[in-house]
Amino acid sequence: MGKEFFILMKPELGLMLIIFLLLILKIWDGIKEKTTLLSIVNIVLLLNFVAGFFFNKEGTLFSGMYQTNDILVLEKSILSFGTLLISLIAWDWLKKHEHMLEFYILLLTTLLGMNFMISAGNFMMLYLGLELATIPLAALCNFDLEKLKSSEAALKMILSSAFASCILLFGISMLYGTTGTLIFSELPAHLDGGMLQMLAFIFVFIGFAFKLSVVPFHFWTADVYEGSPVAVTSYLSVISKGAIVFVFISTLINLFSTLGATWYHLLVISIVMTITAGNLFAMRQDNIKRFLAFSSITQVGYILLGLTNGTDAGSASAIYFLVVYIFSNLAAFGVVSMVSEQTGKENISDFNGFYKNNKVAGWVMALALFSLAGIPPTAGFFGKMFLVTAGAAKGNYLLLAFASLNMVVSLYYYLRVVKAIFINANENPIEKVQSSFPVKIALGICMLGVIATGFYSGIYDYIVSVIK
Amino acid sequence: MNLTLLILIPLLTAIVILTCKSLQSVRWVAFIGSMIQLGLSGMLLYAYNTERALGNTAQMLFSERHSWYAALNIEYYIGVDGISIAMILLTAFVVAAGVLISWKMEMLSKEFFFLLMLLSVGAYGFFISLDLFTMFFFLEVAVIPKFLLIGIWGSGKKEYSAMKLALMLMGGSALVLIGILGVYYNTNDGAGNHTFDILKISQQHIPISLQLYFFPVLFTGFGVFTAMFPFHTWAPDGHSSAPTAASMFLAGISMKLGGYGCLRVAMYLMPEGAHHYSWAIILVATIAIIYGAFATLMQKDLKYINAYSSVSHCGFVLLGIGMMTQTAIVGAVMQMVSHGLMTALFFGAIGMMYERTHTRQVAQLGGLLKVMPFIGVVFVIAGLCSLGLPGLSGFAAEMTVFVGSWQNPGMWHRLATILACASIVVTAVYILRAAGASVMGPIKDEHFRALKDANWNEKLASVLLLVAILAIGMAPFWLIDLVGPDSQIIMDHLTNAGGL
Amino acid sequence: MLHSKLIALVPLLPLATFLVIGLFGRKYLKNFSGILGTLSLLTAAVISFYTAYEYFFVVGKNAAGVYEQIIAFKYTWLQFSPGMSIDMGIILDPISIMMIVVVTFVSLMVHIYSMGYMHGEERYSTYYAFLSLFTFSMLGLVLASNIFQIYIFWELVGVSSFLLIGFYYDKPSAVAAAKKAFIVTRFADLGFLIGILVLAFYSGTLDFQTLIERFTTNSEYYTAVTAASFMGISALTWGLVLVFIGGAGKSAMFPLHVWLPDAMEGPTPVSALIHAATMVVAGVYLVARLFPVFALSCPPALDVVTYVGLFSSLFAAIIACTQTDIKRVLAYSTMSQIGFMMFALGISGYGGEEGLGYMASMFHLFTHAMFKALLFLGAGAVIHYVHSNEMKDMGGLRKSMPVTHITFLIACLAIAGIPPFAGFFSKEEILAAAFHSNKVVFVVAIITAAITAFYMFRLYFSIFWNKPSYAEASAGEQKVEAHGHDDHAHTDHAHEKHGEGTKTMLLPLILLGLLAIGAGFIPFGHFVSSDGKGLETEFHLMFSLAPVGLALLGILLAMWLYKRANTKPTRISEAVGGIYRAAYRKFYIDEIYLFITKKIIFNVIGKPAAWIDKNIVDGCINLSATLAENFSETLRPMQSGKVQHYAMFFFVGVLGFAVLFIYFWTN
Amino acid sequence: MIIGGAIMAVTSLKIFRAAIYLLFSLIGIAGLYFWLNYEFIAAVQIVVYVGGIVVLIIFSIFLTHHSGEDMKAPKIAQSVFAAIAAAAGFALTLTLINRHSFLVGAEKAVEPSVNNIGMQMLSTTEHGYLLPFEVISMLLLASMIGAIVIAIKIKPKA
Amino acid sequence: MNEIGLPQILVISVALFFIGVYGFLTRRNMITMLMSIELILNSVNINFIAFNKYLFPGKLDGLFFTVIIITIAAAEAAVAIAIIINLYRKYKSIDVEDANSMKF
Repeated sequence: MGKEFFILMKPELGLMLIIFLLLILKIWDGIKEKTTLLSIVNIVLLLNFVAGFFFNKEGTLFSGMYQTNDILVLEKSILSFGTLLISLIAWDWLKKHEHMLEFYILLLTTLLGMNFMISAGNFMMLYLGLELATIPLAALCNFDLEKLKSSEAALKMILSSAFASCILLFGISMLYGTTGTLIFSELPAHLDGGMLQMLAFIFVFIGFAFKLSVVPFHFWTADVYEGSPVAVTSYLSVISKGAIVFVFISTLINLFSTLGATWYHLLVISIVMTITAGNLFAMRQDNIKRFLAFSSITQVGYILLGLTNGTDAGSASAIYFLVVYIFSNLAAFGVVSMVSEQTGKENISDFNGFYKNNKVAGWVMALALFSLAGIPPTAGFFGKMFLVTAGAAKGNYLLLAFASLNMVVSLYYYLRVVKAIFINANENPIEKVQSSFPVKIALGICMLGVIATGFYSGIYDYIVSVIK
Repeated sequence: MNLTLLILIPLLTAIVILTCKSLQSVRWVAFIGSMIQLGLSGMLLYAYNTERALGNTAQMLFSERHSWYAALNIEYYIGVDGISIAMILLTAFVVAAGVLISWKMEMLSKEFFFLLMLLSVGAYGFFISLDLFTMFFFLEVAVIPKFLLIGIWGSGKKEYSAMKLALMLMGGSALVLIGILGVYYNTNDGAGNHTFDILKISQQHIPISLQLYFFPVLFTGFGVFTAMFPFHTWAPDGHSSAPTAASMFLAGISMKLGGYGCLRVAMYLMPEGAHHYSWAIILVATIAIIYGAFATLMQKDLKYINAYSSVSHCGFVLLGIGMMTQTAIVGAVMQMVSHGLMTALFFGAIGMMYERTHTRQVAQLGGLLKVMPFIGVVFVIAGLCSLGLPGLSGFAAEMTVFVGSWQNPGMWHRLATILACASIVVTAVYILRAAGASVMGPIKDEHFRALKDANWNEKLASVLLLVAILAIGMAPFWLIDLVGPDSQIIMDHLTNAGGL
Repeated sequence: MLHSKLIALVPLLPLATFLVIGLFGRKYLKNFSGILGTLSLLTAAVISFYTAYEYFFVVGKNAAGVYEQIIAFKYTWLQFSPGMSIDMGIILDPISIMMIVVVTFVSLMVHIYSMGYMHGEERYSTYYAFLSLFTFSMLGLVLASNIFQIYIFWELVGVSSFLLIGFYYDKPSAVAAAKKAFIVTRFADLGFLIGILVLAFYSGTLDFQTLIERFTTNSEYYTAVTAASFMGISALTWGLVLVFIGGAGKSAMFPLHVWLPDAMEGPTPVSALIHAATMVVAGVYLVARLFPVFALSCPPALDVVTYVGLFSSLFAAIIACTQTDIKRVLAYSTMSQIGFMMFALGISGYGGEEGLGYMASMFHLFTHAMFKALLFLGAGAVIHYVHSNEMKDMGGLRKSMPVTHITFLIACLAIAGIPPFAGFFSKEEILAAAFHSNKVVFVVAIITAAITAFYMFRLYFSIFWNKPSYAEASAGEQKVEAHGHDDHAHTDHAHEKHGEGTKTMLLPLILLGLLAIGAGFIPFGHFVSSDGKGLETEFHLMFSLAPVGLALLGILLAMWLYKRANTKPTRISEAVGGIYRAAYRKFYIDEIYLFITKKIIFNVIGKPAAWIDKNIVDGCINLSATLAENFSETLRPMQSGKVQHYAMFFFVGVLGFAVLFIYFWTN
Repeated sequence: MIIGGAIMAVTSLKIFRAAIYLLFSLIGIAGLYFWLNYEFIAAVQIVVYVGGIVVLIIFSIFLTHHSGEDMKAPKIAQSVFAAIAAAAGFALTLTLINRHSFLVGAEKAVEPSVNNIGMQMLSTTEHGYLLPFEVISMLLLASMIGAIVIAIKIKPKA
Repeated sequence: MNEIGLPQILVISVALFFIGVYGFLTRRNMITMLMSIELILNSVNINFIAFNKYLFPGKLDGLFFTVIIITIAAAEAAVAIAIIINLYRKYKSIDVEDANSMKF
């Protein structure tokens, strides 16, 4: 206990602090002015993010239930950074929302849950973190209180995730039964690859694959994304996905490394199904949020591709890609939220001739989409390339060919949107959308990231150095 | 001579363009930028020749090397040899001409010139980079601007064409990616490190069994860019829907990216594979030449005519590459340069005519030589160049290809060569048909009488290209001296690999 | 030693003129350009005469009294590979000298003539630019020291002829003719090109001297090229025959002659220069250039030359008898005469008496240039006067245009081979050579000669006699303009003022007329012969009786038929009906070609190619796209929006994975 | 009793009865815990489930149902398919379990007395479960807030 | 009744699990779906307890896990029911089949 404890658990403690602060604000109900509240919150988040880079240490707490090291801290800071961006982008929406504080409380709770999940030392914590990151999120999906779709989305979210976590739990219980331990450090020793264990392992894997919306466990994604408020959607698509990916990177891979071949094949199959289905579904979407949902599914496929590498290089490329992905996807969502905020239009066809009145926003959207499609000079190109490179390391060139040819397919639907923005004619295109200062900042940061992250190799080098 | 300037100048130009307010300033900035590029490439040529004259025998001159992504052995590694310099010159000329031709682009002019500059960045970067990854990066940089250029400023079924072009080119680059990674993971500097460095790889040896897989992939990938036979269909639609400058870029530069890649990457890094598949290359090339020529015969739209003839002419490039004799390779490179200039000029002339008459249908045009002599003459000259008239660049290039191909004594190679030669007759037929019907003959439409001849910018553009064409056509030796030694290096590499 | 700078001027002057006039002509020196061109060409002509003098009488002969080839200069233009390069050079030997003299002189004549003929043309200066371009290329061709250099100028000649034929480019027929000329010759050039490739590959050089030297002496190259064979014929034969195809194309030998008659769409002086005197003999020149190889190493190829030439001459002569457009008649006669030259080369051997044919052929080339140019210019004058090419619009012109009449008559006599006119001597030599080497050839040749006499005089009579006089004949006949320029202005100009044309038009006629008379007396054999040694050509009266007699016969027949307007010709033509019609339709060659190109090439190859491209190749690509779209369309219902369906998929997925990895894909 | 209750619970068409069956099944499970002498868990089970969740459920049923009416019967195809899938899964798992030989842990049993549990739950040393405890508290808090925010009465649209 | 060992208990729990699954897949009433979830969770609980009892009595992992699961189940139920009620206000129905405004 003591100083040690505070340093190690800094991110979580910070978050808890903020949450309680917000609670107090809520109860005391002193500040009426929304904007000030918002700015306070954002500042605190910023502090939390910045704090993530100072005095980090390795170590474990609570008899190995909680572990932390530089990578985990880095991952946590990435997540909190993404959350910060989201809260900036959501500014306009939140200003109108009467439950703004609750929104933040729930949001941060989920973030906290993710942090615990990432640095969990045994299955109990892992599961707890997962639920902590899920249940409030379901509530968040419902935050467009008077919108029907919103609550339907929440329903779908809660029911399917409950089902998924049931599967996960069953798997965990079986693992417990077959290995007799829940602690990660002890588990690999007990893994003998027996059939029941395999069953358990697959159940566990699927429990997480669901959260990653790997095909065929992805069906909830589109509906939930469409229904939820844009802020939540972006949070779902970026942060919670990212968290799970981090769990994969820092926990599961090492955990089940003894099941190497099966693990690899499992990933390969998921990749193939995910990329294919993601592309095929995204091709004909008209609602832009659904579209982005499916595109994010495809992206997950590529992330897994990077993970097949199984070495540090793979993890590094995955983390790097997530950083890029946060920038690009949030930029896209930012524009979408602006538009849907002010015009309520969410269809790709509504974006026809968008460029006419919104030069900057048009370019932001376009760049974001290019980055998602992996087109240079955006950072997305580098991200994808590194993933694919990592994926090819095992010498599975068929998989490589599959992935790189699917990039072309995905380019098709990204270009559909670009085409709508720039090319398609429209007699009454969307008027000029206004955006408040924080949103501008957020988008600016995103654009900076989208362009600079690729050329400036420092970030990637930093990640590598941390992982080493 | 700092090569990075070649990338920076267009980039800066593009950025400055974005900050410009008025149409005039945009134009002039673009113009000045392109002129600087032209000057740079000229200086580069000069510097290169002096270096060589001073006896610098390094394979690549002016090379720079900065580690970029150290963890993945990715470097920013650039340098030039004669071949790339030829390509850079070509790019500079076409860029300048393109900017001038699209002087009157009012609609979204800022974006237009911005994208043009971006394109040229891609081209320059591709030609100077010696690191596979960097090269691939620049290759893809050049794709999306094309999509937008065609999609926004194009004509006809532009959306279809733009999408098709973008997707097919991306497909090509996907194949390239596979090939590159395949090569990358099979390089080994003894210490087990992989490398993207072309020169290093050429020193090492990729296992033949793998070359047999990756060579066709890589070659086809680049082949798509240079409109190799079954994958050429993006070219006609793309060219014909694109705005004038974009067509010039497409046919003039980006089709050459492919040829250059085939030569510099596919052949040079996987010589055994090249030997093993040369018959296929030649087959495809010959089909492209003949079939492209005959398909052209049937076209009614001037741009389609030139597009299909480009397919046919790029066939010569592949033929030269596939024949694998030094002369043929030199010929291929010359053909790339010459075709680039010539087709740019052709598209330029067509564009000028279209801008005035608002039709590209051969049947509707006629007698333009009377009302707009300058444009008409340019058109005819471009046509003559494309049918290989001595004194114009096309002749020197094609003849070099033929002589080189004939040096390959295989019966099959001979047959291919003869067929290729035969295509020049067909070329004459369709060129003369087009010229005869559109610029010669009686004036079909009375409105034409009112039309104005080219204005200064268009004249300047055409003259630029004409000068280049004549410079090659009248005095090909300088180009040969430039390209010869380096193609000799490639050739030696191929021969050492055995096979012949 | 004659200095090469000077000779280099010969081709370069016209080039300079072309550039100057081409660039500034339209604007600045509109009418001055004619004079400029003429002057520069005059200089060139003077230089070439001077060169000829220098060469033949001062420096040309070496100690052994043999005219040797002099390489005036040579510059590497395009280095293919060590040893094989295109050089720009100037070779001086008897035939090249003879050619530059002919070219410069005739061209000069045409320049002068055109000043009157093309006067008031809208594109006057352009016309002169093209003329200079052509002269330049022709000179480059004849002076070429490198087979590829010849090919280069060959193409240039072709294109300038294209430009000149299509000079009245707003006349569809002219454009069509120009296209036809270019494409047909281009097709022949294909043969030439491949021939060059073959020869170059085996000889390892493109330089004439080296090439000839390697193929005639018994070198390893020679063995290689004769050893290699394709379809049982040695590579050398292939090469030479292919090269000859190129020559045949330019020289309008059967079956590649179809472009020549149509080429008459161009301005008449152009026809005189290009399609009578100079360009069309390029083929002959080419064969002559490679003659040692033909003669010494490859007789079979030479036989091909013989028979093609022979047949063409007869064939053309027959057609010529039936044509009514005077220029076409002349065109066919040209073809026929070139046929003479060809088979003369074909039957010739190398060196000494054997080489008579060679010398004769060159001689005929020389004289023919003179009188054929004269004929064309005369015809030009006539057309200029009556504004029509058709015989029926003419007749009885001898009064109204005396000079033309006389000169034309001289030319006709010359071509008919009546002594002492130029044609007589050269033709006699040819016949003699034929007589010595091959009787069949001789018989055909002599018949052809007779027919020649007949149709030439048919032409002559129906132009200048036939009707009483032009005045009433053409009363009220206002013919459609042959050329682009203004009708009335020109008619006045033609009739009232000068009668038969300006001085500039008459002067060349007279000069050429004199040459047509005198050229025959040049002891040609002393200068030009197959092996460079002087060749004494003795002349026996007895031998020449037969040809001359036959020629006279032909003339009398023509006189009987055409001197006065009457119905004999029509009656005869009806009598021979079919043949006449066939000949009149030029034996349907054009139709056949048309069928092949239009029907076969376009419909059988072109259309399918385009169709395949649009539907199959492109179809596949589009198909893949549509497939993907449809597939995604069919998949969409899976996303039914019902949680339980999702859960169902989910659960099935779980079971599937479990089964797959537990039972099937275990490691 | 457990199984029976469960089956009835998922099949009965009267939602209210279904809830009651569920109650039975849960109580049965509690009994099982007793029998395994894990009294603490049994207690928790009864308190939380029987006392909490089921009541909650029943309330919500009252809120959302005019009592006594039948629910719509599930679609035949769907239920058949689900039955097959479930059965398949059941079979699969059982076979695997039977195949699997469970290894028995050697160490001596810890007495699962309330005392022990309490000690461990709040200790941070070895076998200490303080952290999960905390986290759960956060979770409960959050879900409470969420539930309130969502379920709070908004003006029903006319 | 004869001695009940681990296998029998497992059979019960597994049966419970899949019954729950069946219920979840078939019941068209949201609340009953929730009930099925509870069933599944209970089966998991039984697993944990049983394993803990019979195999690894050394530590109380299973027991605590069960406690946690129960708590979480409560929380989940709370939120879910809140959502359901919210949805009911809009749909006037808690038939899950009706909640399909978003599809494809």
